[in-house]
Amino acid sequence: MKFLPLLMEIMQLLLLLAAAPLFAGWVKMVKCWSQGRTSPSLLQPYRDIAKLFSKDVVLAENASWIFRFTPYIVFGATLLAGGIIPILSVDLPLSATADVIALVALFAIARFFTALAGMDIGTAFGGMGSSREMMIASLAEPAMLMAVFTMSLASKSTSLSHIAQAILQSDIHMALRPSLAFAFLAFVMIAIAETGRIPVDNPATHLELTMIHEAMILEYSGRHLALIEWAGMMKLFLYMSLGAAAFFPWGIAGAGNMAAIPLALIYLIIKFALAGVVLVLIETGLAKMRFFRVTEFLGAAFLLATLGMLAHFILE
Amino acid sequence: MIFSPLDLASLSVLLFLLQVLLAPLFRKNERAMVNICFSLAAAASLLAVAAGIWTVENGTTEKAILVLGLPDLPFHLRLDALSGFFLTTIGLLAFYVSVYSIGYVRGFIGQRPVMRLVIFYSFFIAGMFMVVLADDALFFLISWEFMAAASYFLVMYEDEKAENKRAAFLYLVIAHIGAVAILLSFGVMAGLATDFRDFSGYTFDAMRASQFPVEWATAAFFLSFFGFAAKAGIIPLHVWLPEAHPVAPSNISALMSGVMLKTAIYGIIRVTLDIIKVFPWWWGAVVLVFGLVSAVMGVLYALMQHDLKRLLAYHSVENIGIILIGIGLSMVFMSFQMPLIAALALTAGVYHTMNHAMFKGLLFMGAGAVLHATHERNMEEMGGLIHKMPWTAVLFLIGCVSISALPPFNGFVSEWLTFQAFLLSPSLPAPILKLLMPIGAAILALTGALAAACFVKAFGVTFLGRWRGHHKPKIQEVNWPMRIGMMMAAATCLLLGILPTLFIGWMDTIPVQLVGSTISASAGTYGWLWLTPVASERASYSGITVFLGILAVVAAVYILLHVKPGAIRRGHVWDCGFEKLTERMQYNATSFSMPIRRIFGYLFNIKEQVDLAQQSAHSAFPKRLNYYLRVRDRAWGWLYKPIAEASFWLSRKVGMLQQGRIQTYLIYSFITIILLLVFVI
Amino acid sequence: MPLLTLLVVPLFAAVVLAFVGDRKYAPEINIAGSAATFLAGIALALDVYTNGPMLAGNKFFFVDAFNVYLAMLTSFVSMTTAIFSRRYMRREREHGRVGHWGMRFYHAMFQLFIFAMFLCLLTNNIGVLWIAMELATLSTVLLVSLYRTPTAIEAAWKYFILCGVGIAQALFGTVLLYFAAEKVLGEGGEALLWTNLIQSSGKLEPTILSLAFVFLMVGYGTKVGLVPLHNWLPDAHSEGPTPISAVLSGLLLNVALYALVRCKAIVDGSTHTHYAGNIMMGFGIISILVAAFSLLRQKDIKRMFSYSSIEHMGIATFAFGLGGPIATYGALLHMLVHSLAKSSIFFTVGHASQMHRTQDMDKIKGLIRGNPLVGWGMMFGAMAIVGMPPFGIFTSEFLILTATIKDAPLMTPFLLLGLAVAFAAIFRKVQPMVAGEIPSYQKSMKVAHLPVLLHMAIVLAVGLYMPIFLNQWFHKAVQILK
Amino acid sequence: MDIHTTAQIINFLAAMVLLTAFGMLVQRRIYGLIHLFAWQGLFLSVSTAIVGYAAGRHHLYISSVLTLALKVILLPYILNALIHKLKIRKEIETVVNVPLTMLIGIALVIFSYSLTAPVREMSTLVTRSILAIALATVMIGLLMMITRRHAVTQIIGFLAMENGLFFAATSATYGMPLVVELGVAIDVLIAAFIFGIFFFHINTTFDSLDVEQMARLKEGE
Repeated sequence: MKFLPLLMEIMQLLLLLAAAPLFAGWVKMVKCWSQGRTSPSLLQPYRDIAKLFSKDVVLAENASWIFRFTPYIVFGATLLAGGIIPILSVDLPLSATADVIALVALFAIARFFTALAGMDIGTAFGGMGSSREMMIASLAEPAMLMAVFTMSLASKSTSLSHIAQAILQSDIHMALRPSLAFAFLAFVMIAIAETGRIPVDNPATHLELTMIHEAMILEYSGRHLALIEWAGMMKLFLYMSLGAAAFFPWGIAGAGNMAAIPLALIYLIIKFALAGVVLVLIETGLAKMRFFRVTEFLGAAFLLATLGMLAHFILE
Repeated sequence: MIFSPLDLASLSVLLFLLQVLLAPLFRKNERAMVNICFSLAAAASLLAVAAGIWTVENGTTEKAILVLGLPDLPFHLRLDALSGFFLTTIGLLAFYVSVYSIGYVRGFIGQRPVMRLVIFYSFFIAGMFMVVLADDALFFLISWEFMAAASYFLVMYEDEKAENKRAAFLYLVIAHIGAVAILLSFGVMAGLATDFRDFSGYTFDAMRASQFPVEWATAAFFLSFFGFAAKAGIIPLHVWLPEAHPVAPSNISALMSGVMLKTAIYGIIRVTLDIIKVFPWWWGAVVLVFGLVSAVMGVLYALMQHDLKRLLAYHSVENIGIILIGIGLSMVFMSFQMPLIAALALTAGVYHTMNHAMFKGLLFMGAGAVLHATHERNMEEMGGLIHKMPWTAVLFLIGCVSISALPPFNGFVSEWLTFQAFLLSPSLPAPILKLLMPIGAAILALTGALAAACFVKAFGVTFLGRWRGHHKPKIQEVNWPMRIGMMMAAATCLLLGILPTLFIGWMDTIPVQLVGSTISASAGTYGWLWLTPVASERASYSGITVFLGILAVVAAVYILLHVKPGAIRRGHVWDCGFEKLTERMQYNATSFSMPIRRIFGYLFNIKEQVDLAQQSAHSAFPKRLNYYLRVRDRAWGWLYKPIAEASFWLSRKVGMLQQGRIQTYLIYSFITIILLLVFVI
Repeated sequence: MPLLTLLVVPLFAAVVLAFVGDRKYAPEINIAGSAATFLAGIALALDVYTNGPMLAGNKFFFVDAFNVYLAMLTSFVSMTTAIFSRRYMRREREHGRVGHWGMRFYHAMFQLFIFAMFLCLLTNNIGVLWIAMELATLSTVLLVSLYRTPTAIEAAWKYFILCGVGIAQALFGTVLLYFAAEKVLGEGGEALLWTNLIQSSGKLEPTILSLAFVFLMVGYGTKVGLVPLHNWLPDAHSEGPTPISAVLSGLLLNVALYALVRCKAIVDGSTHTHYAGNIMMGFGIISILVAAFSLLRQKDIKRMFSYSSIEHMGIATFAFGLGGPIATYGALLHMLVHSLAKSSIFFTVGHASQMHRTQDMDKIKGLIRGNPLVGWGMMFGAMAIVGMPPFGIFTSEFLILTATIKDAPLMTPFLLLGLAVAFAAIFRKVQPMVAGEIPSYQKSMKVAHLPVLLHMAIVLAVGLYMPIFLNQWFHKAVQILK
Repeated sequence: MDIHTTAQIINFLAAMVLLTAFGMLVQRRIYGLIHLFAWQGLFLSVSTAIVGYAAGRHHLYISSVLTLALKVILLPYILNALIHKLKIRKEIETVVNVPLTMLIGIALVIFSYSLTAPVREMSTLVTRSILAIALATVMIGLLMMITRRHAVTQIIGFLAMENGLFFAATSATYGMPLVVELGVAIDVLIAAFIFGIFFFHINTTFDSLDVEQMARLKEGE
């Protein structure tokens, strides 16, 4: 195996690990500004994680190994996903490991085990969280697939690197396809649902009746909680870069030119800064919706993706 | 070579049939009977597996003619790649289940005669082998019904229970009606093949040789599809399945759901892609639609269940649907002369056949283990078994992950391949298909996600949390043979998940023989590590990398975090400051599936009522609250009840004919004569 | 001269038994007689198998592939029935349902009945055929009323009157046949010989023959038990002693159908149309449907299985009517396997109803636990009768159905409906009887194993491996009936 | 005598047979029935004899004698004896009213005539027209069995049918082979004994010979 791509891979993974909390911090910061509050520093997430790592673990009395190992599995699956999505460069040894569909499935593993962990402690909350989480996921899945389908229509491929490459190599018209626009909108809505942001879920709340993701991990503490939180941030980051790779791949280094990396980094920072702002705008603009409204939300996403697909066949 | 694969297969069938002589020898010592007979069964299954693997590997086609049957229509045997594959699938699961049964059937000794179970078990497997080996209509149907009858007796095994009787009866009736439909379809084809001059038309070879006019071929196809659908439990012919699987002994449910349903898949492939070969695209569309409906409805019904085995049974409906999706796709592509994509879809379908056999077998064995340990099928009573039965828990979990189509296990690979086939649908010439196919893909995605939800529920409610039941039985881990059987199945699930390229390379003789193309050439281009169905830049997946990747990260992180020993304290769960959190407050199966029930409620026939018994001082705080929920299959009210009522109504009317007065009877003869005479003139 | 033995032995046995009466060893004599008959039957079969069809007693007797297997079947089933009735009738005697005269009468008439059927099968003269058929009816009428209960007498009376009327029509048909034949063959016995008729059937007057066939159809159809002429059949079967039900279902119906088919061959030869065939198909399909739906509402076990006999006779009639090599082959096979399976079912039914002292199916339970032979026997018998492989009936129905699709596709839905309903109806009742715990009132008793085992074994064997000689005969018969 | 007069006589007898048949159809009194039956048998045997003489089929004499013995003497005697034994002298009523029955009877005659018309054309026998009468008799016998509800009358109807058949067998065709006719006669004899036994059984179990009571075995509720 060539040395360069391997290096790229490692860099990318490190970047992921390092930048995910930063991005989370940035989002939080922008949010505070938008709500006119003084924000914690950008580095606050690092501090939280560090603090959690240093704490002891308290397990519920009948928690089984599932509960204990879920954080590692979640973390592992998310990190592996990070090795597949082209963040800096399309030329990654791992990129062939999974196409978009398999990538989504990687997140599904994480979700599956989180949900199990929620059931493991045997409280009402855990079960409630798992049940709701799985429901939302099941509704998000078809929309996601439809979006992927539409993406792949343009670039005859479902492997992210190739999608990105296809868009990079083609002229600007490719990016302006109506189908891709629809698909992108759908993707954003799905990403919001998957990463548990407002209006679907509110990561900041611990209000019993509204929380979903938090309900599942309610019993976690210490390093377990740290891993889960970290993985969550990585997931958010990855969805952002997934969108970036699939719809705005500009700046991502093509195959084998090391030189493009710094440029790619700069692009990345700009993209994510903007992404954060957009995310905050959405979150502050919308209110957390009632649970059974999520159906409509995700239905809309599915509709958009389908429209994109139709648009491809009809308009392009 | 002394032995040919067909000899091996026949030998194994013979061994199974001979059990009927062997078992009675140990009537006195039932334990010995169980050990010996099931060990023999395991050995015989391995023979079949060997024959199957061998055949598929070389893509050979072997024929033989027995002396049995009608002198003009002796039984024909044929072992080609397709038969070989199903032989392997059935044999493999039969092997695991036989090992498992050694332990499982022990539980019956002393309670009820075991001999019946042993004998019909062997007949059942023999019947399935014969079905895939048969090469003429007569022998096929004989084996088909033989299999059905054997499994009927197995469902009837605990024959004093009303539910068993009901289920068995329903099962047999539907199976038989299906069989008659298949018979008719063979009749049509045989008739066209030789115009009934003699018996030669009944051999599949004669049917293969002849070209059918499209309207007759359509009739034949729909008859046989109906028949096989009845066996495969495709909606709306699925109703027998959730009745029969739960009440049968678990090793039997494992076989029935794991492989018996697959014989129907075999039949569909055999009739469409092998015998009829040329057909309009909308046949494939029909199969596809039925597949989609069964898949999504199956999983939704499964979500509503709280009987563990019933839940699994409905998942069989779902997975059969997924298999049919693959086959339907390949039929569509085939009819448009796109052999490569057809091969991809067919591979996906067949691959999923093998996968489903493995993980569904594993899951039913697991359910059997639970049943064996707790004597409880109702999940609402269970919980926390992971502490009491750690082995079973792990193995069952593997099954759950596989069936939920999560990498790196096998379920994901086949579904992923199906998705790839879907993604290639834009290349179809028919525009309507172009627009509709993606919807199908979306439905498949929904199915997969719901399945995951359902198995979070199944595993979570059964094994996690705390025991919900009022009485606390003495639960212990099951015996070793059962564990070993499950372990082997689980290992197969993993291997099929992480080494897809090898498997596809092995089975590529099937698409070669049936659709005249193969994907293994392209699938293996990147080397065995990467699965690239069509082209590497199109899509790729590497199960083993996912597996090792996750494993590596988990290991690394775990070690990193445990360099300095961090103490783990056990503490009470947070009860929101409201004391005495009881087991009954946990989420259970019903509450877990509530959101989905709410969303898809209109698909079921739901009766739900809440009554606040014993009002206390304040109406907001009732002392107790009774919640009653009944979720019914709509198929009953819409299809089966009307049919039953109609036939009873008719029989009442017919009964009027015979009302006892002899004069009336004489009038009948009188009128008959007059009418006939008039008819003559 | 096996042929003569075949006829003489039963007659002789009848006389002997009439004198022996209710002695202890009467059943054994009965068995011995039937056994001798059976040996004669085998001898005859071998004879015919080696030397081909034969005419005897200056053309009075005629044996060819068609009737030889029926003769062999008849001799076999009568033997097994005799074996079965030994234990069974003894039981009845102990229960006091039959008196001393009853026993005498039973044995004598049983043998007379067998004789009548052999006469039917072996004679070459269609007039004698008719006489023998009437004799068979008359000899069984009083057996049906053996128990002297009101219902039994009613059943016998209906049997007597309806079959009498029917058979009278058949005689009229025969007369018409003669009327047509004597112009061609000259008056006298020659004109009634089947062999002559079939040879010169081409010259016979079609209009008369088609007229004759109507009467023959109604006449023999009544004995075959075709709807709407069937009403005597369930009553007679359910009220008579079980061995008689067994031979009625297993043999008499076959013989009647045999007579009908012989006549059809002549008529076809003359008319050269499918007219006779159509009539038979019509009767067949109606019988199947009506019987199937009547099956659904049965409570009495023997009644239910007699309806299933109607259904199966309908199938065979339909197949003969359909014609064509495969359908006819199937029909011949069907006659064989149905009679074996049905009589063995009646054996088990007899034991079951004796064990419970009732024929009400809701009261019969737990047979497998109570008496495995009876339980499994009934289970497998039912499976065979509804056409589950690997039993022979499946093979015949397979051939018939597939042939139907080709020649009369429009009939298949009805055929299918009938078969499906019959299947469900029979299993709905049989399953609860064989399954479950033993009820308190069930008495264990000694049962006759041999008949059931033999019959089921043969039905199974035929399903899996058809003997060469049978196959050859069937093919020959197909040629004859073409 | 020449062929024409024979034909005349035979046709006349045939007419008488038919007449008696109608008579039985409407005769209410049981004795009257038996007498009519005897008369019918007489006509039958006479015509048989004449046919035998005219056509020179001498075995027909035997059958005519048989008929005489059986249908004119023995059966009526048995019936009488039974009626005495079972003490049933009272007059018995028909189910369907007389005119209607008559009309149906007429219709049957017409029907059987039209039915046998083609056969008549083909036949060369002088007695060919008998066939229609015979068929009519058979049908009327059946009709009688349908309309009557008394066991004895049903049996008489049955025997009347038998007469019609015999008529066809002997007269319409110049006689069936003897063996057949003997067989038929024997069967009728056995039948006679059997219904004799039956009368006793029925009478003892249902203490009347009304067949209406025998309607327990049925399907429809």
